[in-house]
Amino acid sequence: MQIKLLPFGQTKEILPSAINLPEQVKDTNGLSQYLVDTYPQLTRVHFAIAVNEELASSNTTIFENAVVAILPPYSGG
Amino acid sequence: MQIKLLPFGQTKEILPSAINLPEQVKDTNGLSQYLVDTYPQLTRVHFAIAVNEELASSNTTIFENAVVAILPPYSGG
Amino acid sequence: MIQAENNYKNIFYEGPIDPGFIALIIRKHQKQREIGAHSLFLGQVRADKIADQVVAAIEFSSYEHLALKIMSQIREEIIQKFGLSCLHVYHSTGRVAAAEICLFVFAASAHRNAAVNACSETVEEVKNKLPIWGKEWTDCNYFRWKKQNNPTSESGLLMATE
Amino acid sequence: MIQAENNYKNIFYEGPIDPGFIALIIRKHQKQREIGAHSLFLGQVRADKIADQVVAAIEFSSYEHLALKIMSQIREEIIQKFGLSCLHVYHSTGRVAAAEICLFVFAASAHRNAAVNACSETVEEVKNKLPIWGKEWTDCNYFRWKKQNNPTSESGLLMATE
Repeated sequence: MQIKLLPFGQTKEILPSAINLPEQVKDTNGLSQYLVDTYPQLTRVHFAIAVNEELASSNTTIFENAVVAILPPYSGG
Repeated sequence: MQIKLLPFGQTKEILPSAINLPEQVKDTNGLSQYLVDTYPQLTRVHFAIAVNEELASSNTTIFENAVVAILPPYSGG
Repeated sequence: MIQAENNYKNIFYEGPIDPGFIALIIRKHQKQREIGAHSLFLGQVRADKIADQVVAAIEFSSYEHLALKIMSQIREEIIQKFGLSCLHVYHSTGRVAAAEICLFVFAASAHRNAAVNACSETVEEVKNKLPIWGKEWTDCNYFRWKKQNNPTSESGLLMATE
Repeated sequence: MIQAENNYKNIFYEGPIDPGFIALIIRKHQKQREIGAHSLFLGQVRADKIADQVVAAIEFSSYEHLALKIMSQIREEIIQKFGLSCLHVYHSTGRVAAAEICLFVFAASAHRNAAVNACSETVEEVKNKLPIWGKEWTDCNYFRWKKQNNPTSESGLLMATE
């Protein structure tokens, strides 16, 4: 499944902007695990996920062509 | 005894700027009483007194030529 | 505390406080690299209702020299208590129309909480401890002496005689 | 809540926030006669020490569209909770040098407490809920990703590779 990946902050230095997910990845929990396995530098970073501009506060299904943002801890202000 | 009177706020509309006090007035308590007796409009106004730029938090002696300020409740800001 | 009388920092500003002056004060702190937070308070004259009239302006007067002396003490205490980089206070004298600014407090510190709490406490002190008086003029040229929390119901309006 | 995407009020300001812009925002409220108090907060980039270097600038980036959407909700909630006349928020994007302003929050209300508390709460929400990231650059051109409460002892500096 192809998704658009929007990595922010320090995750932008680790992740690509589009990704082809293996079939078994169907939700945000699966995506987190897949990303950490594939990009070990991500292990050191806490991050939240937003799917199509909605923060995934619990495990959320990801559909084809979803826009998935990777959000490390905010530090504005 | 001659003193310089500095009335502020609404007391400026009631009191003169110099006053010749009778001999028995020797302190701020005496002055308050004298002013209220002499200028009855003052009865409606709460006021504090400063002698030579020091707020009289308790009864304070007044000497000849003192600068005595009459301070109704503050309303700055 | 021995201090020459004319050493007290002036806080009085003739008429309404101009936003350009506020910008100037902010800009002056743009070289201080240890500052992380500014907290500003602006008091604006409100067109409160008094009976069937509204406040058109407030005319401020003050026992200026005593006010500067008291403000100087407040300033030292608050700078020390909150560890501020800067604390500035400006209060209008004379006439300030509704919707114009009559009080400007500026606190700067390395950290947010210090700046915010110092600014609030300074506003409180200015209102409670400085010998400043406001005469509220209505649109019909009546007046009443402002109280710190003037109930809008109570009129007490007087005709102008001066 | 149905709202066209491009209806979100913009909060982003390219580079450091100019004091003249702050004056402009203040001046815009000089016609609102029901306002009695403005509370302003300005966040300024602090030259914090990191090991033996100092922060020379912060480079801000954001998930802008999501930030505007979240800010729009925060704004509505706070305006309603405190009964504000106005609430404005501006946050820098891009590079802001030490001693320059990167955050400007402005709350206006009839009464002081509402303005002051609303301003503080908004600053808190902006820091905690908006997807904005700061990259701290030192005077030696090293960087680290800002944390909300970066301990100055912990270095974690990286060499610039971009």
